[in-house]
Amino acid sequence: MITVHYFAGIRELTGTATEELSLSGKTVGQLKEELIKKYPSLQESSIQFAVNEEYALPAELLAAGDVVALIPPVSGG
Amino acid sequence: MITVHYFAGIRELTGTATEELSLSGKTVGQLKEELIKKYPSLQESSIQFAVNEEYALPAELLAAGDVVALIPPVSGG
Amino acid sequence: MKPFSVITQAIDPQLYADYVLRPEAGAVTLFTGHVREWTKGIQTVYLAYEAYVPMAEKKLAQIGQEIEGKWPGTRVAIAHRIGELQISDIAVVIAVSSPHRRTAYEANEYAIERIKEIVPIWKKEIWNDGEQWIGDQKKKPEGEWQ
Amino acid sequence: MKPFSVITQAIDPQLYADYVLRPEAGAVTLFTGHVREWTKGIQTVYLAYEAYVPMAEKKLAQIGQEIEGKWPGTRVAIAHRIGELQISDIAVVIAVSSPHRRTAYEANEYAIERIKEIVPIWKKEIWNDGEQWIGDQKKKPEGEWQ
Repeated sequence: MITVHYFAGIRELTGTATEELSLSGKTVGQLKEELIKKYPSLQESSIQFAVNEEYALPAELLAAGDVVALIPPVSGG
Repeated sequence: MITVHYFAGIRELTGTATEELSLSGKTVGQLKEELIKKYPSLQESSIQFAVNEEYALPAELLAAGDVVALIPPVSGG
Repeated sequence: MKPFSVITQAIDPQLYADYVLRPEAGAVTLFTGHVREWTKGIQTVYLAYEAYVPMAEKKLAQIGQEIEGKWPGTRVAIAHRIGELQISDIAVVIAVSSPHRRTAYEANEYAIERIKEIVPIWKKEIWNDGEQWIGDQKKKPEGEWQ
Repeated sequence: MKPFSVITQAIDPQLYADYVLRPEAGAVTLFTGHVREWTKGIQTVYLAYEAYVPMAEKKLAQIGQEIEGKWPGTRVAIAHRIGELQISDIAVVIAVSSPHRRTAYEANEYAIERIKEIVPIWKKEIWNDGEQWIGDQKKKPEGEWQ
């Protein structure tokens, strides 16, 4: 299982802040495709991914226990 | 009479912070010449003059009651 | 005091200025970003900030390391507040000390630019007639998340 | 509070930041110049500042007007301390508020540069083995007043 966190506009779009998914052995890019199937309105978004609190590329492989976060364009400051 | 203020290194050089001089009707430039006669070590200094708390050019005419200040290179901040 | 933190209470900027001060420091710059009432003609009622807190604190610390690498001799502290903020409340504070002033200004401005690029914090503007999550306007048109 | 002042007591920077804050302000920059222990390898014991106080306050106010003219929408407050200052004491504080951050940084840095050009305040460095009035190093060689 991996943990997936949603924030800000994405959280409002998915309707949940966190969920657990059975996705180990797949890449970040594959996770993105699965999530777009589950939440079609994600498709148009320019989302970055973080794995274990660090920005991750689509090729990064996910392992059980990983914590993934979908990072919409940031707007701090 | 005019009042003349000295500051910082110039004050240490003249040995006084303020003096009254009978110099009305002369210009700032003439005052400078008089002061250099009185305090020869002033000569080498790059001093600006203020009259009544505003920077003044050598041609400015002094009147009785004016307050003149010799402004050595500033070093605030 | 945590020098790189995301907090929920009001920010006391002096704490961060005090943290960076040292005998070698001739200059301290303290930037505070405040909730502004008007943005492009639209009146803000309040702002709601949300963060991915553990990652945001790591990224704030990374910005501090970047600065201390680019400008040796500086010391940095940054805090960002989350939750509901009213007009004039401090959303972010950046303190930088340096032997000389030029560096203190440059490094401080670098910090706020980097915060707006890499730190996972999001702002929602709440108006009288609606609300909107704000994306990074430098990278994409406004309103994408509407 | 006098927004452009020469004072003899310790500077409380927060007073100046508070003075410039308004609902239109999204950014406040606060610069504090501190007594630094080491300058070009020479250890400072303390500094003595002297000012032509009434003219210095006029010139600080002039700098504020220059800034509000060059960068409309800013508000400025500046104080300079005189007398004997110890290591890390604040010699000068500059607070600038602005709707946007870029201006707040630029205007603040402009203020310190102008202070060093036109405000009649002088600094004497006191070392273990001597002392020296410091002139404007930008304009002339050091040590002229020695």
